[in-house]
Amino acid sequence: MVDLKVKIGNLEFKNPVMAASGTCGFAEELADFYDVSELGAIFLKGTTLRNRAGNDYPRMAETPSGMLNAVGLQNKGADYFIETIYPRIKDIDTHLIVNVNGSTIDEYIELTEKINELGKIPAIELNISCPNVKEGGMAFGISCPSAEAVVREVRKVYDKTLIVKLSPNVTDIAEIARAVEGQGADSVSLVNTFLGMAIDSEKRTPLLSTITGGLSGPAIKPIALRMVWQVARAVKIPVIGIGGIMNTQDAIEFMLAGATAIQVGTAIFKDPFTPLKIIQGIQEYLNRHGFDSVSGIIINKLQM
Amino acid sequence: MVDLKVKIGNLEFKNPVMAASGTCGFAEELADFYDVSELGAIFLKGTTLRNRAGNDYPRMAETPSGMLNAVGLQNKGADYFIETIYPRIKDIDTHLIVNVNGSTIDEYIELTEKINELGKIPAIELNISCPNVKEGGMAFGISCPSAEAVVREVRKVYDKTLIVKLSPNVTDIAEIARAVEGQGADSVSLVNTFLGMAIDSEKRTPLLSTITGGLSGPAIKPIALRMVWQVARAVKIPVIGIGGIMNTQDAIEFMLAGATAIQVGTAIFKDPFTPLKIIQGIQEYLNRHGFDSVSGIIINKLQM
Amino acid sequence: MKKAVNDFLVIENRALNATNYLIRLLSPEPLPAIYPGQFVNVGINDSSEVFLRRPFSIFEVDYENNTLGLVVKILGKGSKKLSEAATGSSISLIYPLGKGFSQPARADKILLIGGGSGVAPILFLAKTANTPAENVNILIGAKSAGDHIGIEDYRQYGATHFTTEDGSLGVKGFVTQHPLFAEEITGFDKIYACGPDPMMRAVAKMAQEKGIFCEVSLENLMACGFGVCLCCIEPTVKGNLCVCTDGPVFNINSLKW
Amino acid sequence: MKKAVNDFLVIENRALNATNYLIRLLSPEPLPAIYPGQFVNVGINDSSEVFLRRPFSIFEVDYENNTLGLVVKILGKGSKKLSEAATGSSISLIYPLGKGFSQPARADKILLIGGGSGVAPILFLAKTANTPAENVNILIGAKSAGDHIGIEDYRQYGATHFTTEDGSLGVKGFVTQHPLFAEEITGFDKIYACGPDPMMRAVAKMAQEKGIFCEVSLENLMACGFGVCLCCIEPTVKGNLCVCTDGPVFNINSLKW
Ligand SMILES: Cc1cc2nc3c(=O)[nH]c(=O)nc-3n(C[C@H](O)[C@H](O)[C@H](O)COP(=O)(O)OP(=O)(O)OC[C@H]3O[C@@H](n4cnc5c(N)ncnc54)[C@H](O)[C@@H]3O)c2cc1C
Ligand SMILES: Cc1cc2nc3c(=O)[nH]c(=O)nc-3n(C[C@H](O)[C@H](O)[C@H](O)COP(=O)(O)OP(=O)(O)OC[C@H]3O[C@@H](n4cnc5c(N)ncnc54)[C@H](O)[C@@H]3O)c2cc1C
Ligand SMILES: Cc1cc2nc3c(=O)[nH]c(=O)nc-3n(C[C@H](O)[C@H](O)[C@H](O)COP(=O)(O)O)c2cc1C
Ligand SMILES: Cc1cc2nc3c(=O)[nH]c(=O)nc-3n(C[C@H](O)[C@H](O)[C@H](O)COP(=O)(O)O)c2cc1C
Ligand code: FES
Ligand code: FES
Repeated sequence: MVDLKVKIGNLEFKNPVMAASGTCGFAEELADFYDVSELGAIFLKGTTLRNRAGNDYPRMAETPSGMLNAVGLQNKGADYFIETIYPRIKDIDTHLIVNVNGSTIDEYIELTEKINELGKIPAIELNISCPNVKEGGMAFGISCPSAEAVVREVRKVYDKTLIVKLSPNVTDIAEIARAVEGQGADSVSLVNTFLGMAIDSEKRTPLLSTITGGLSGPAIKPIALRMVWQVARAVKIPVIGIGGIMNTQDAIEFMLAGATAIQVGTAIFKDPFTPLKIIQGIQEYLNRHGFDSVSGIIINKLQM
Repeated sequence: MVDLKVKIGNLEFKNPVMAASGTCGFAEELADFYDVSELGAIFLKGTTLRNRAGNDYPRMAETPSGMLNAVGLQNKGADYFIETIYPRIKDIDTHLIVNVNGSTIDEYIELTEKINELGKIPAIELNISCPNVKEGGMAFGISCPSAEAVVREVRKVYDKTLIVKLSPNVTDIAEIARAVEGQGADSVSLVNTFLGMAIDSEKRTPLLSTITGGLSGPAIKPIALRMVWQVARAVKIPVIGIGGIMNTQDAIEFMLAGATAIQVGTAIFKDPFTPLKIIQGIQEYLNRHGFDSVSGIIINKLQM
Repeated sequence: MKKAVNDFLVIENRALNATNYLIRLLSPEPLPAIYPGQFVNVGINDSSEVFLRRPFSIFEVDYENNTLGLVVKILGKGSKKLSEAATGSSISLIYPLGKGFSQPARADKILLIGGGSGVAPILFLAKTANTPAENVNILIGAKSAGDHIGIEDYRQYGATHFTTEDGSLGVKGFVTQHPLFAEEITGFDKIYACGPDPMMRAVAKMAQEKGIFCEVSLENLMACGFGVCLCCIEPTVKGNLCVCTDGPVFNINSLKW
Repeated sequence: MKKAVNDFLVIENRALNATNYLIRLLSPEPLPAIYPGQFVNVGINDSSEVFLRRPFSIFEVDYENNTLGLVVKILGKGSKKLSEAATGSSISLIYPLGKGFSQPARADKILLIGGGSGVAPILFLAKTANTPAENVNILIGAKSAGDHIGIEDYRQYGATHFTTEDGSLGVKGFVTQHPLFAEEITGFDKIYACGPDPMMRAVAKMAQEKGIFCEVSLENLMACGFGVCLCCIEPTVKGNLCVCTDGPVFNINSLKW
């Protein structure tokens, strides 16, 4: 049996295949299909300090090999999560990671402090890249000073594993990655969605209530892969690759580009079993190519 | 018969459907299929001052709903164009526009001056967004000061219609558009390709000789559309929309987002007749929706 | 609730009229209990244009033969592709999804209203309701006689009535203009409706005015169908709820219509 | 040269062996003159995975019946899809593309070498060359007898020889190990080859050493096929040339091999 374990910060993961935030709910919905403890980690739906209704319907539009979403971080807020959801899911035997969102640095800090209290949440993913909220969100992730500021402040109150999720809507993502590494991030995950738009040419109206939304799916894979490659060369901390991963081949590509682990997002909508199939597929790949462990692929990553 | 004419700078175009640079050669290749004078304009293959061999093979990789290219501005240089190609194509009865490239501002200027001498080239498209060359190219297009500098200097030596082609690989494309408008550009065309990457997971090598390349095709359409919409709201000069336009519906979407005209790129590879089909389709659309002229759609663009 | 993803075999694909198809699918595993109003999310094979799955209501379940039936109306690219599915080909389903209609009591006088492909869950409910046929009225609306989805004879499950916009079958007009609805509505204990949005809103409005229990089945756009994407939301008195997990069937009193 | 894009009708699609198919296509218009070595760029219908067209050499032309033949080897997603094209379905072609082989003179002693699906243009050349059969030798290489593409009997066009890597048909080894090539090569005036890259390079090397005229047909990756994208380039003594317009057939002296 090949060894699929990977390490991010001080945290060991049973395998490098994780479910992306906003595409696997709060783990329970996936648990209707299979034993979710088989996943490397589960990045829970984006959470904010207080209840958010999210954006108006319609929130979704299909695009060539992808989709736009404008969910806008609908969630019932930190207290509901802590009191109602957390007790139900905390015993799932894999790492549950909270995706932390805020409109101000203070909100990020306050939410992080609350999550810090939860014994079974070993890491947070600081989302500074949500394109679907009016305040905060992506604004923090598209300039170095603001990205640095939020990571610096959150790092002060959080000693567990801190993963920072980066926005692809920037000129130089490697620069942002270096900036957050400099403030003590344990890892960066990328990419979040690309800001996009869809229009109904016959009705002559936008297809999303918010006009613009976040593009995900295979369409973005080539750009996400390039960004992961650039970031992996720019920082020393582990990189989690995200963006249009639909199958084992895609996952391996991200690892060859330098990702220590990967997250499966939109693919879950098409087939909730995708992450399990990829775990299996990586095992087969390692066997076929004669690696003992998944870290083998990563260490032998493309010499480019 | 509806009126398809549009105006960019002082130049009138018979219709708003144009062939994008690098996807229609020097017009002659398309002329093997049909009378290219039916097109709104033809943006000729990217030209540099001197002969360029371009990048090594392989230069192309297919991606989900798109492709990466790494051609790297292969062309025989300005003198060859002027002496050998121009005389053959100059009498084509539509606007031929030269796509002007340089590694330094001086090269842009010198090339522009040479093209300025050609009586039958009424406009240039200043390409400050080619992602496939080591020097110059996209570097000029991803920061305001450098974009301003090249446009300012070129404007000084060029009185005909000056279109500036923008790169989508930036945090804020509207800002760049405003910057080049400020330096006297008559129009902006967007987008050029997105920097992307593809890897062969079995062979464990990049698929392009240059590792990264430019992503085009339907995959990028939602992002390109958003950028056109943002830019059209930010500037007063006409915007030419480009990115994944495959059919009439796509073209209309870009016009509703604020584009005065559109360029068809990668779609030509799948079907060289695409631009003609779109001209026909726009006519039908205008009739169906009761517009007398194509400027009707543009003026009535999405009130968003 | 346990859910599955499986490849089903197309055992029948039959045009019901110009735009509607009845597709019967064989499950590779014993089917779980499935209730009227529940749906499946269907993978569209090999389409360069369709990326996501497409939701379709379950029209019938045959536990003995392990088959499901869907009624597919051609609306766009995905439904077109599905309507062309060859017998013997396989189609991936995520199932069973959503919460179905509440079961009417035996004594309830019920009115079932279906419009367009919305007849699928409505007829499934007619078939499976405990309510005896004499307490059931089925009202089906279509554009014209040719658009009517005549799958089998439903009169054994209840009195069946039609409206068509052009008057070519039954009463001319919309379902809400049928005397059963316009005049005799207060005679019903419960109304169940599925169809185009304007139809359901008109039904809901009247039911609300008269204070009659009414459930509608919504067809909001979906990305996942099983509650993880939060794209299919409907504003309700309890906030934004997911049509795919909290619905697709809602009591009109909980909707903000 | 005038080129066209048209939907052709699949009139025959026949497996030649486990991985190769012969597809005959009916043109909606009278076919232009087409020469061996020229190719078509084929649209792959309705595939979620294939975006661009795929180039295939023309294997035969029947001007009387207005049909083209292609030999398609399953390599990946596009060729797989194409191999499944149903008779009666239609397929879009851009044609005719590229420059073909130079015509050998009547008196030339010629050796035609084909490997894998590379036999398609080679056999087309055998059929159409002015050179009488006694001056023509056809050498076909394959992995094993089962991989050999037996379409029709080519012996009427020239002496036909085989090599297989496992020795199951003809001489064991690669085409370059066949006595005709290894020993009698200097007896030929002209060599024409199409097949896998390593095969063509080995052929070219020997021809160059012996100073024999040799043309090869390349299969570089293509996006457009008609000279506008500059993706298919091959470095030559005249700089980077497009395989789709300057080729696919090149004299080996112009290549930088
Ligand atoms: C719970 C549920 C149950 C359903 N049951 C059935 C059923 O039993 N039979 C049936 O025929 N259909 C049913 N539908 C609707 C069906 O899902 C859509 O018709 C189908 O997804 C359209 O896909 P398409 O690719 O053909 O259309 P597309 O090409 O995606 O779209 C064509 C046009 O229709 C619009 N459109 C697409 N889907 C919807 C929608 N759900 N609501 C409003 N507009 C839409 C698009 O915006 C577009 O303008 C159901 C939908 C839901 C959510
Ligand atoms: C001028 C020309 C003539 C051709 N004639 C024929 C013919 O008569 N019969 C025939 O069967 N094939 C022919 N080919 C090759 C054919 O085009 C490819 O096999 C086909 O495009 C593969 O597409 P696919 O979608 O099946 O493979 P993909 O799924 O795209 O690729 C599968 C694998 O094969 C590799 N690959 C794909 N195309 C090529 C290529 N052209 N060269 C090297 N590696 C490649 C890919 O990189 C990938 O690793 C010709 C090619 C050219 C350029
Ligand atoms: C419907 C939807 C909701 C999402 N919600 C969140 C979220 O709450 N927090 C977050 O960090 N990312 C969110 N994302 C982004 C994904 O986690 C992921 O970064 C992105 O979709 C790219 O990966 P993919 O192409 O595999 O989907 C969401 C994506 C989708 C499609
Ligand atoms: C093969 C190829 C070559 C290109 N060469 C050029 C070029 O020389 N100059 C330029 O400005 N843009 C060039 N482009 C970019 C296109 O003009 C266009 O901006 C881009 O492809 C996006 O449009 P599309 O999605 O319709 O192709 C090239 C694109 C492709 C695919
Ligand atoms: S469709 Fe995804 S939550 Fe309902
Ligand atoms: S394939 Fe486009 S130039 Fe040859």
